[in-house]
Amino acid sequence: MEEQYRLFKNDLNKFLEILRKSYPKIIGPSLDSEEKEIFKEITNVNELKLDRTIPLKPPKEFLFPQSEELFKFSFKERKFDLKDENFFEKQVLFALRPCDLTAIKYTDTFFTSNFIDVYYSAKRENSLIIGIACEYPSNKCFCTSMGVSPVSSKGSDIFLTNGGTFFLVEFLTEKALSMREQFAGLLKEASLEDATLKNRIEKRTRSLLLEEFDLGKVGEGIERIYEKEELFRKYSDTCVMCGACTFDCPTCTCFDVSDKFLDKDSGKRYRTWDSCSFYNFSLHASGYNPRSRKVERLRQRIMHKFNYTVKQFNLWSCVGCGRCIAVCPVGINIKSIAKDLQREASNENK
Amino acid sequence: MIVEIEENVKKLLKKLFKENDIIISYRNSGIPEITTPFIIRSKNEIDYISIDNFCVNNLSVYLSKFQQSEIRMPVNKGRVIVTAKPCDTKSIIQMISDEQIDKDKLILVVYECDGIIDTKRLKRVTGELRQISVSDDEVNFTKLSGEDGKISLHTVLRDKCLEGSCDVPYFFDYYFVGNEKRFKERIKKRSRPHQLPVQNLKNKAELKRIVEEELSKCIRCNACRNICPACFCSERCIFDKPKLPVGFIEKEVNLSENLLYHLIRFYHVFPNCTGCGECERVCPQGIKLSLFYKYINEILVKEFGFSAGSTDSVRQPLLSYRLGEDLV
Amino acid sequence: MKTNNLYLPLPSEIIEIQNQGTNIKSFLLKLPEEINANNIMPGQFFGVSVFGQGEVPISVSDVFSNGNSLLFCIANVGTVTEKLHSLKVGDTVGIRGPFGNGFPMSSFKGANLILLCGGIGLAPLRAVVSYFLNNIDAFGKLEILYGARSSKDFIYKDELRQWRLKPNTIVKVSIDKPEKEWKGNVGFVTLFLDPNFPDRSEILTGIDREFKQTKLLICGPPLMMDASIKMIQNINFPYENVYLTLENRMKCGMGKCGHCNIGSKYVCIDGPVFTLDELNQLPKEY
Amino acid sequence: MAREGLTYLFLCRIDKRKKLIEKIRNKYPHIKIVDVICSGRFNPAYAFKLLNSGANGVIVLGCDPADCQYREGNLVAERRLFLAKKTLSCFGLDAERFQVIWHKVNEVNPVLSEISRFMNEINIINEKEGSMEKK
Repeated sequence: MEEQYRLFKNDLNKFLEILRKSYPKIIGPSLDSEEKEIFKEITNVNELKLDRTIPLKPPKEFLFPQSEELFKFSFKERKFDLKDENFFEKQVLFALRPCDLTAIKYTDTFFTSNFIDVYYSAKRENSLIIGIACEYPSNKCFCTSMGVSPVSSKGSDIFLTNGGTFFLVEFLTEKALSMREQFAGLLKEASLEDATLKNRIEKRTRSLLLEEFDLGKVGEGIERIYEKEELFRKYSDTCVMCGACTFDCPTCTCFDVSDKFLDKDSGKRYRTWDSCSFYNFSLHASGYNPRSRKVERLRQRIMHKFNYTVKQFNLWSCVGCGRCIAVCPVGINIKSIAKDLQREASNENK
Repeated sequence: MIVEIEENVKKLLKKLFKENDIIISYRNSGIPEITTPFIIRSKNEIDYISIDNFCVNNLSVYLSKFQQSEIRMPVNKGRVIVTAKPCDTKSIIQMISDEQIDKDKLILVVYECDGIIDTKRLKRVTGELRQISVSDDEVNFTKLSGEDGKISLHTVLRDKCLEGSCDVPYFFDYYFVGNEKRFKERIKKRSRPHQLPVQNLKNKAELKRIVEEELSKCIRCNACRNICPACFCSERCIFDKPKLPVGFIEKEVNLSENLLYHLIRFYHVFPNCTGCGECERVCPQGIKLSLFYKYINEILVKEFGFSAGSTDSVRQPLLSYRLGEDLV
Repeated sequence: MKTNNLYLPLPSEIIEIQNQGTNIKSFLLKLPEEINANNIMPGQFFGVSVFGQGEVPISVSDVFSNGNSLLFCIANVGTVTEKLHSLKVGDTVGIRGPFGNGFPMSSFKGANLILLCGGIGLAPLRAVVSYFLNNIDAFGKLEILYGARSSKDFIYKDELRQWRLKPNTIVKVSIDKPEKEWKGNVGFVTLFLDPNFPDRSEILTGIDREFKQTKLLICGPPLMMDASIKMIQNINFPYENVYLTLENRMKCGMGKCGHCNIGSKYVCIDGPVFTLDELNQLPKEY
Repeated sequence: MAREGLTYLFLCRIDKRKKLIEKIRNKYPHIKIVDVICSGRFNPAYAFKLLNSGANGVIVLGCDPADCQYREGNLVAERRLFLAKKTLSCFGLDAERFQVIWHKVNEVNPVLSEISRFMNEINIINEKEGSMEKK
């Protein structure tokens, strides 16, 4: 068990100042002008809001921005030239809950398997991830049903657990251990009963969750579940096919690439988030669209989350954060879709 | 909502439902404070209908919107039976006037609604909920931690309901009213004045700052476009066209492209916008879109004496003209 | 300009442009020296960029390693291809690739090859023909069954004439609707597989009646693929010997952008060539 | 974004307004003239896009009401362009940069004077905006 330290909350400001020396940009949960939870750059510690539910816009925008320039091209004086500046700055993603940590673990695997996405990996290597145990779930959360524990530190460099007047700090990765000396002054000895702090928080948070269900067999077992259209039709009938759920999903990584002229003979190519709910997502140039009906597009999103990525990377790409339920204009509940799939999967294997 | 209304509506729907008809209503979503729209194709599903103070969706969006969804009126062989709140009927009436719905294939079941709860406001007051129920003017809830609580319905209603814009609908096939007296005096209690759109109050620089601050939050997820009943080009929208020579905006997400997106969308829908407020409610970034629509609505009423959804006999201003108006 | 950023296209000049039937042109592009010609396999594709307009995935039609150039055949169906058609010889475009798995030519050694092409579907399969002609003794017979909408829609007309004269090579063509001075076959290209069609495939009904030594390669619009799959079921040709190349919407070519995702496979890295067995395990979304 | 962009003049029935066009071309070289067959064909989204990407101003020149070659082209356009100006001001953009001029086909001088009045107005706005940016 890595050693644990106590960082008292009134030292948090100093902790952040030390962090800022090597990571100038610190991003953490805060509130916007209308009291809505968002991730934004933290300039001083009182802006941090750790006692709220998770912000609806995930931290993915800091590793995989919504609009990102791939390269600039120019034809000046008949000479063709291509430049990719791959812009990134060292940043800390502070106080991420276990669901977002697991989401980042998935996007890491996704962006670096078979071909490496240099834009994502450059930002990722220059980001320090500080996780925090989750104590404020919403009634839409179902992380435990997706195998994520509310106190799991997997995927974070430094992990904090709230112990009332102090944070229990664990340094988990090389990146974190190499910085530990700088915090030496602030880290106090952890006491014996701190060892059980995490379990106490886990039990309490689990009791707060609205429901828990087991999705064991949905992943691997069932090959032909996509053929059962009526399973998805019940939800796709009312779905308005906007992109809110995929844009606010921490693990949705689909993007579109477009070009733009900046002036007469130079321009740039950039990529932007795309969504499988949009009609144009799979539209062929000939006008044929293999997923033109709503039920096919909703099925693609659900099956990709609960079945396809299990076969590709042996990982669910849904972390149970419940953001897609919160932002859905028509209140589609992905938990009931998952439970329908699971019921179908268990009948399938009987 | 008044309990008997839900029972009466279900009884009526069971009587009305015939082979390959479609009923559009609401059902429980599994999340305490969310009631989700529900498309019914077989009689036994009618029992799952639940009409309560969380039925916020404007169901008219399903009547004309999605060619590929097989629910668009002409595509569906049978009739479409819609349960609607009085404020939703304005959108349906405007769609009939724009010839988007075929009136004799539609059966409009309207029920008296005593206010819809604004879930953002509710969350600020009660926090995350395990269970919630509303009876008359009282909301009983249990928090996730098991702690119970009670608040008055009045404190968590939507602005729209507090402004009391639910008059008797212009046209309906069936209209369920709880009891007339109680409904009238409850509406009287809601005296919040109409919220003036910001354009009238602020000077131009201040307005420009507000618009830039709001629209730079936009993530172009199209939720406002897809939920809007007045925006019925469905999948052939100008924003779905490829870039030049036809497409108007770039896919890039920045202030100038977002501003152009909302300018063009606004200009396409404002004459038949009935102010249902769905675009502002569904925006995941919380952009206050209704400010723009309220401002132009006032101009339409002042200049052309037209307010969308009030009657299906008058065409919206952009579809008609009068000589000698010399507006320009 | 060695870089591990696979999103960066390499500049390449247009050497030659030829008209190939109604609004289809073939482009001969200079092969950038960073791309090694002999690891380009038939059935693979490149991202061809028109800077300022966008990029399109086009399967390679031929590789001329002596003149180190690449041949592409592009129909004018979208905004990028429209801009591409407006370019002239000497203009600069971008090339990225090769992507995709391509046809497993080494596993075809000793087998007969039947190429079923619909319309512009001959473009990717032409690379298979030139691979066959370069190693002619390593294979059995080659049969090119090529159908197009009308006589004006055939691409690579003079190459087709040369292939007829090559040993072990049979070429059969047909058009969808009858035309006045057209004396050849009329009807969909799948009719060549129909056992009781007079001008039917010689391999299927003569040389290899039990379909033991034959690979069937199909490329064409989705409708043609459905028709040929039905025909394959009728004559119960073994599914594992049928190779289809899919034309899904693609953007990145590296399995990242998600547009070509079908089931747990990405058409751009696990495909675009799939056997019929593999396709039957995936949802019908191609 | 600096405002030195072009001014766009959308002109209806260009064949009947040759004299006017020469006058405009030599008096205001940086006005870009675009031919639309009728002011009713002008889609306000052009104005939104041009003004949003930094154009100096947009003018729509059409025929007097009831004098339209297509009988109701400019009548339909009247409400449309009026509400387009309102849309611009509703979003905090300068509605004064979007001007509509109705005139008989053969009139030249009144049109020229109206265009020059519009150009001066634009210059005033540019200066005001220029000074505000410096603050």
